Amino acid sequence: MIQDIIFAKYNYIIYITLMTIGFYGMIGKRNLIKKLIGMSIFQYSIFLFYISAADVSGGTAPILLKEPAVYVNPLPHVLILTAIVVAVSTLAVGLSLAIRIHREFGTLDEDKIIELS
Amino acid sequence: MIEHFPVLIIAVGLLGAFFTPIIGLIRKELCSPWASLITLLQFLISIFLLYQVLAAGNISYWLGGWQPPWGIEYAIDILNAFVLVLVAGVCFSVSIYAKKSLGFEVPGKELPLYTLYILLSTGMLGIVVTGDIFNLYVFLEIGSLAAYALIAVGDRQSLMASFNYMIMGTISASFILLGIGYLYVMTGTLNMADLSERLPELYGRPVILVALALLVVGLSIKTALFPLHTWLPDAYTHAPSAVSAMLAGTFTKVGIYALIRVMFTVISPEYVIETVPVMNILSWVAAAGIVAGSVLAIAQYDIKRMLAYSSVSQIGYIILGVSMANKLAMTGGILHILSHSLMKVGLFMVAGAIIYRTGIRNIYQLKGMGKKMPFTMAAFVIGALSMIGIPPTIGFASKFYLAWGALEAENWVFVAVILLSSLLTAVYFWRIFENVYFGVHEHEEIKKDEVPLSMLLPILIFAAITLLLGLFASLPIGVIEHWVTGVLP
Amino acid sequence: MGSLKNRKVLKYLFYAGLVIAVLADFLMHREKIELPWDAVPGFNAMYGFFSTILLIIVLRAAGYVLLKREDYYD
Amino acid sequence: MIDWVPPGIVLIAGAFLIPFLKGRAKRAYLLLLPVITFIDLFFMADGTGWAVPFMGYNLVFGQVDRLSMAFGYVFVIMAFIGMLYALHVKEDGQHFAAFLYAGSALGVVFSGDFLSLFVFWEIMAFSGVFLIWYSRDKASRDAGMRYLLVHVFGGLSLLAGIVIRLVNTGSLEFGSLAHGGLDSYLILLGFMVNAAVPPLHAWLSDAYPEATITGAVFLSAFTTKTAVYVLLRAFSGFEILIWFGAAMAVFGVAYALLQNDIRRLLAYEIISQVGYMIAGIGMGTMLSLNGVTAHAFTHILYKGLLFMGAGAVIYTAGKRKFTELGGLYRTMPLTLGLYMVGALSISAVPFFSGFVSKSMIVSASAHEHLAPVWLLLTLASAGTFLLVALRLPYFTFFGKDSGIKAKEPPVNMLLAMGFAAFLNILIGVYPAILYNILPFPVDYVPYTGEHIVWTVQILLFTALGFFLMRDKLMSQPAISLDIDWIYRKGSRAFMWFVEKPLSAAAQLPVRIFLRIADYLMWLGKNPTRAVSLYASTAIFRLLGRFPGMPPHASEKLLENAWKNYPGEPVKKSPVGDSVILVLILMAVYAIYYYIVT
Repeated sequence: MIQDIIFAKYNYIIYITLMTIGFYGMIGKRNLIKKLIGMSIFQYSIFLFYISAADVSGGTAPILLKEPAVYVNPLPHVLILTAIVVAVSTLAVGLSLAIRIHREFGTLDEDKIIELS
Repeated sequence: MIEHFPVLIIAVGLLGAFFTPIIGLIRKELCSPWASLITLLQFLISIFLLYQVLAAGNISYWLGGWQPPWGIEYAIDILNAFVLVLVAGVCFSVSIYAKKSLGFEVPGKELPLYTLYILLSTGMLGIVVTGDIFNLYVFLEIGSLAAYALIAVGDRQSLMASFNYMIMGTISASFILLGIGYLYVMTGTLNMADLSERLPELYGRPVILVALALLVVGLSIKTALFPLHTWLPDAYTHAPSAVSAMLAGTFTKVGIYALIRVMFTVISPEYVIETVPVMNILSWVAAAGIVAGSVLAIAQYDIKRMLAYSSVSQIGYIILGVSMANKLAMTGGILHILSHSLMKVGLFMVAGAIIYRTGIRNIYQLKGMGKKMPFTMAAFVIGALSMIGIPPTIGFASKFYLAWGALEAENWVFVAVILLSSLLTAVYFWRIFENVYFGVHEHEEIKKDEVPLSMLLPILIFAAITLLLGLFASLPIGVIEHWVTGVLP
Repeated sequence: MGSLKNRKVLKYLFYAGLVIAVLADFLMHREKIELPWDAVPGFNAMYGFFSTILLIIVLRAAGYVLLKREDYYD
Repeated sequence: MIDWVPPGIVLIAGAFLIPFLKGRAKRAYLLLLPVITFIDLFFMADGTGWAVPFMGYNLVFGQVDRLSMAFGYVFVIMAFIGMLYALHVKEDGQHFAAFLYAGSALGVVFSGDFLSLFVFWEIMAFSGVFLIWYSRDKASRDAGMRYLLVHVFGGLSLLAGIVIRLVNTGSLEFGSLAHGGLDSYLILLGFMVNAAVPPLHAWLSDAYPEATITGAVFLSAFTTKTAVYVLLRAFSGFEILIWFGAAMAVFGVAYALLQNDIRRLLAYEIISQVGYMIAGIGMGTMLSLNGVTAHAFTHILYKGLLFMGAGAVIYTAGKRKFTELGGLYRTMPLTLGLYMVGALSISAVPFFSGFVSKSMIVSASAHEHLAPVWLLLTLASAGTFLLVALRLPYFTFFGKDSGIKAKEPPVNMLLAMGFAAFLNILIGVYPAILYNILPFPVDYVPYTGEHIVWTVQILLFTALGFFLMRDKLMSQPAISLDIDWIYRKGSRAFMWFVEKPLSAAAQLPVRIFLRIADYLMWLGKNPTRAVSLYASTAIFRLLGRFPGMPPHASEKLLENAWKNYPGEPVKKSPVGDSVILVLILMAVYAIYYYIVT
C-alpha cells in the first residue's frame, strides 16, 4: 500500500521534498547566495511537478508519428520551458543584486548587512 | 489595424523596450521622451479599447488566429479595459514626471531605467489584457523582474529591499504557477473562459481547494495584503520616487485585478462566496490590514514610508470591498482601485518633488513648505483629503460605496473599521498639513521655489482628476456597476 | 461716569426704578396664569436677584477647581 | 426655465472672482455679492427647485419654504454686514473663506437631500477653519486643528447616519427624523456637534476667540445657526432636546462667567443662546418653533454686533482680556453705544430685538407648563444680562482705566455695527417685520403689560445684584477648564499611544506568527534531538528521574541537554521572516478551506 504510493508517485514526493528544501534555504540560510539557491530549488520543484503531471508511462514525443500512439502531453513541457526562462532571469536578477550588495556592503551575510544599513 | 489593438498594446511595449537601448546609444536624453511616447501609445490604445468595449461589448482576440482554447486569447471586458486605462494612464503620466525626478535621484542611468520602465508597464498591461491564465503568470514575471531591478536603483537600502521583494515575489509567482498547474492538471485547459466552464464539475475536489489557497496567497503577496505586506514599505521607501509612484499606483492594483479575475471569472462567485467562503476570511484579513496599516502609518516619520504604510491600509479597503462581494461593496472596491491609484500616485509624486527640491524626507522637517512649493503642496492637500475621504473628491465616493456595502452586508465591524480608519488617516495627514502650512522655518527666508513644470504638471493633473472625478463620480461608477451586475448574482 | 453728584442721582433713579417695577406688578392685570408663580407679585424680581447672587457665588467656588494658569496647556 | 440660482452657489461661485479684482472695484464687489444673493433669494419660488440627478439619486439644491427662506434672509444679511465689517482687510483669502463659509451655510439651508447637505456641511467646516487660521499665530493654529478634528468627527457621524438611513429607507430626502433609530441618532450627534451642545461644545469656545477679528463675526453667525436650522427641520418635537437646551442655556452662561477673554465670554454666550433654540426645538409647538426661528434670526444680528464690538476693541486696543482692558468709554463712545444696543438685545430688554424673539421661546415653555425649563431659561436670561450688558462693558469700557490709547475703529466697521444695531432696534420696535417671515402664522404679542413689567423686574434686580457684588466678578488672568481638556491633554497621550502600544499591537499578528516560526526554526535545527529532548523531559516528569540514575543527576543532565541544544539561538532574518509568514498563512488558508468544506 505505502509502497504503491511511494513508488508510483515518487516524483511527486520528490517535488514536495525539493520545495521544502527550497523553503528551508530561503528561511534558514543567512547567506544571500544560499538563499538564492534555495529559491531556485523551490522554483525547480514546481517544474518537476509540471513535467510529472504531463508524463504518460510508455509515451513518446508527439512528433513525427505516422500512426496513433501513446504520447506525452507536450503543453506542460512548453509551459515549463517558458517558466525555466523566467526562473533563470529571476536568478540572474538575484545574483546581480547580490553582486551589488557585496560591492556596497562588503558582505553577503544578511545580519551584517542589516547592521551596516 | 483596429482589430489588432489588444495585441498591439503589448507589442508596442515590447518593441519599445527593445529599441530603448538602441535609441539610448544614439543619445541618452532621448530615452525619456521615447518611454513617454511608448506609454502614451499604450494609453491611447487602452482608451480606445475601453471605448470599444463600452460601445460594442467584450473583445476577444485570438493570438495568431488560433482559436481558443488551443491558442492564447486576449479577452477584454469592462474590468480589463478600466484597469488598462488606469495603468497605462499612470505609466504615461509618471514617465513625464520621471524625466527630472529620476535624473536627479539616479543620474546617468536613463538607458536601463527606461527600458525597464517600459517593460514594467508592458508586463502590467499584459496581465490585464490576457485571457490565458498561464500568459498571466508570464506577464506577471515580466513586470516583476522589471520592478525588482527598478527598485534596486534607489538608495543604499534599496538593494536589500529589492532582494526581499524578489524572494517574496518569486514565491508568489511560484505559488501562482503551482495553482495554475493544479487547475491545468484537473481541467486540461489554460483559457480562463474555458476553465470557468470546466471547473464547476470538479468543485468539491480537495485539489481545487489547494489551487485556490495557492492562488489567493500568491496574489496576496503581489497585492501586499496584510500580513504579507512586509516587502512593500521597504521597497516603496527606498526606490526612486518616480518608481515608488508608479508601483504604488499600478502594480498592487494589477495584483488585485488578477485576484478579482481569478476569483470571480475563473472560479465562479458562488463557489468563493458560498461553497468555500474564501471571501469571508479574506475580508477579515483585509479589515485587520486597514487598521494595522493606518496605525503603522501614524508611527512613521519618513514621508515615503508613511505613504507606503498608508498603501497597505488602502489596499485593505479595496480587498475588503471586493471580498464583501455584494454589488455596492464590490463597486466601491473597484472604484477604490481607481481612486487610490490617483491619490497615491499624486502623493508619491509630491513626496518625490519635495525630495527633489529639498532632500527632506522627515515629515517634521517640512516646515514652511506650503510657502516654498504652494502648488505642489496644494496638490498634496487634495490627495490627502481624498485619502481621508472628504467630498467632493473621488476618495469620498469610493469610501461612501464601501461603507454602504458594509452596511448592506450588515457587518458593523467593517463599517466601524472603515470610518475609524478614516479618522486615523486624518491624523497622519494632519501632522503633515500642520508642519507644511503652520510650521515656522526659523533660519531662512522662504522663497517660492517650485519644481520644474514637467514634474509639477503631472502632480497637478492628478490632483485635478482626483477632484473632477469626485464631482463626476457617477461616470466611473456607472462603468463599474455595469461590470459588477454582470458578475455578481 | 461724570461727577460724584451725577452718580448719586443715577443711583437714586435706579432704586426708584426697582421700587416702581415691583409696585407695578401688584397693579398688573394678569390675562392667564400658566405657571404657579405667575400670580405672585414680585416673583420675577426675587428670582432675578437671587439667581444673580447664586450664579456669582457658585461660580466663584467653581473657579477654584476650573480656573488654571493661562499657560496651563502649553 | 430657471430664473433663480441657489443662493449658496451664488456666494461660493462669486467668491472665485475676488482674486481678479483690485482696489475700489474689489470692495464694491465684496458688498455687491451679498446684495445680488439677496435679490436672487428674494425671487426664489416656493417648492423644490434645482433637483440634480446624481448616482441614481436626486440632489436638491433648492428646497424652498418659509423656514428655509427665514434662515436664508438672515444669512445673507449677515454675510453683507460681516463683509462690510471686514472691508478693510487686505487678504483676499479671508474674504474668500468667508464667502465660501457663508455660501455653504446657505447651501445647507436650501438643501433638500442629505448628500448635498453633507457636502455643504463639510465645506462649511473646512472653510470656517481658515477664518481661524488667518490669525496666523500658534494659538489659532492649534485651536483650528482641534476645531477641525471635532468637526471631522461630527461629519463622520453624520455621514454614517446618512448612509445607514440610505440603506434602510433607500432615500436621501432630508426630512423629519424624530422617530429614533440608529441612523437618526448618528445624524443627531453630527448636528449636535455643530450646534455645540454640551458635552460636544468645547470646539466653539476654544476656536472662536482665536479667530481673526472679522472671521469671528462670521463664525458666530453661521455654524451653530445652521445646526439649529437642520435640527429644527429634522428633530422638532424630539423631547430630550428640551432638557439638553435648557441645561445648555445655563451651562453657557455659567462658563461665560468664568472667562477673562472678552470673545471667549461671547462664545460661551453663543452656547447659552443656542440652548434656548434647542429647547424650543424640543418643545416642538408652533409658538416655540416660530420662537426658535425668530431667535436664530435676531441672535445672528445681535451676536454679530457683539462680536463686532468686541472685535473693534481688540482691533484698536490690541488687548482682549478684562484684566488688561478698562476705561475705554472716553475714546470709543460710538463703539460703546453700538455694542450696548447688541448687549441690550441679547438681554431681551424691551424695544430691542431679543425681547421679541427670546420671549417667544420662554413663553412657549410656560404654555407647556414646563416650570423647570422656564426657571432655567430665565436664570440664563438673568445671567446673560449680567454678563453681556453689565460685566463686559463695565470692565472693558469703564472700571479702572487701563491707560490704553484706543480710538474708534475704521468707518466700515462702525457702519457695519450701525447697520446691525439699526436692524436690532427696528425688529425690537416693529416686530411684525420679523413675525411676517416666520414659518407659522404668529398670534403672539410680545408687548403686554405683564411681560414688560416682569422683564424689567428681572433685569433691574439682576443689575442690583451686579452692583452689590461686582467686586466678586473681577476677572483673574486665568483660563477655565472645559471638555476640551480631554483632547487637548489627550492628544499627546493619543500620539504616544499610537506610536508605542498601538503600533506594537498592529505588529502583533506578525509577531505571533514569528514566535511560531522561531519555534519551528528551533525545531528544525535538530529535529531528532528535539524530539528526544521532549521525550526525556516527559520521562523525567513522569518518573521524577531517569531510569538507573538518581533524581538530582537526572535533573542536571536534562538541564544541560536543553542548554546544549545545537546551534546558537535563532536569529531573525527579514527575508526569512516574510517567507515564514507566507508559509504560515498558506497553511492557515488551506486548513480553513478544508474545514469549511
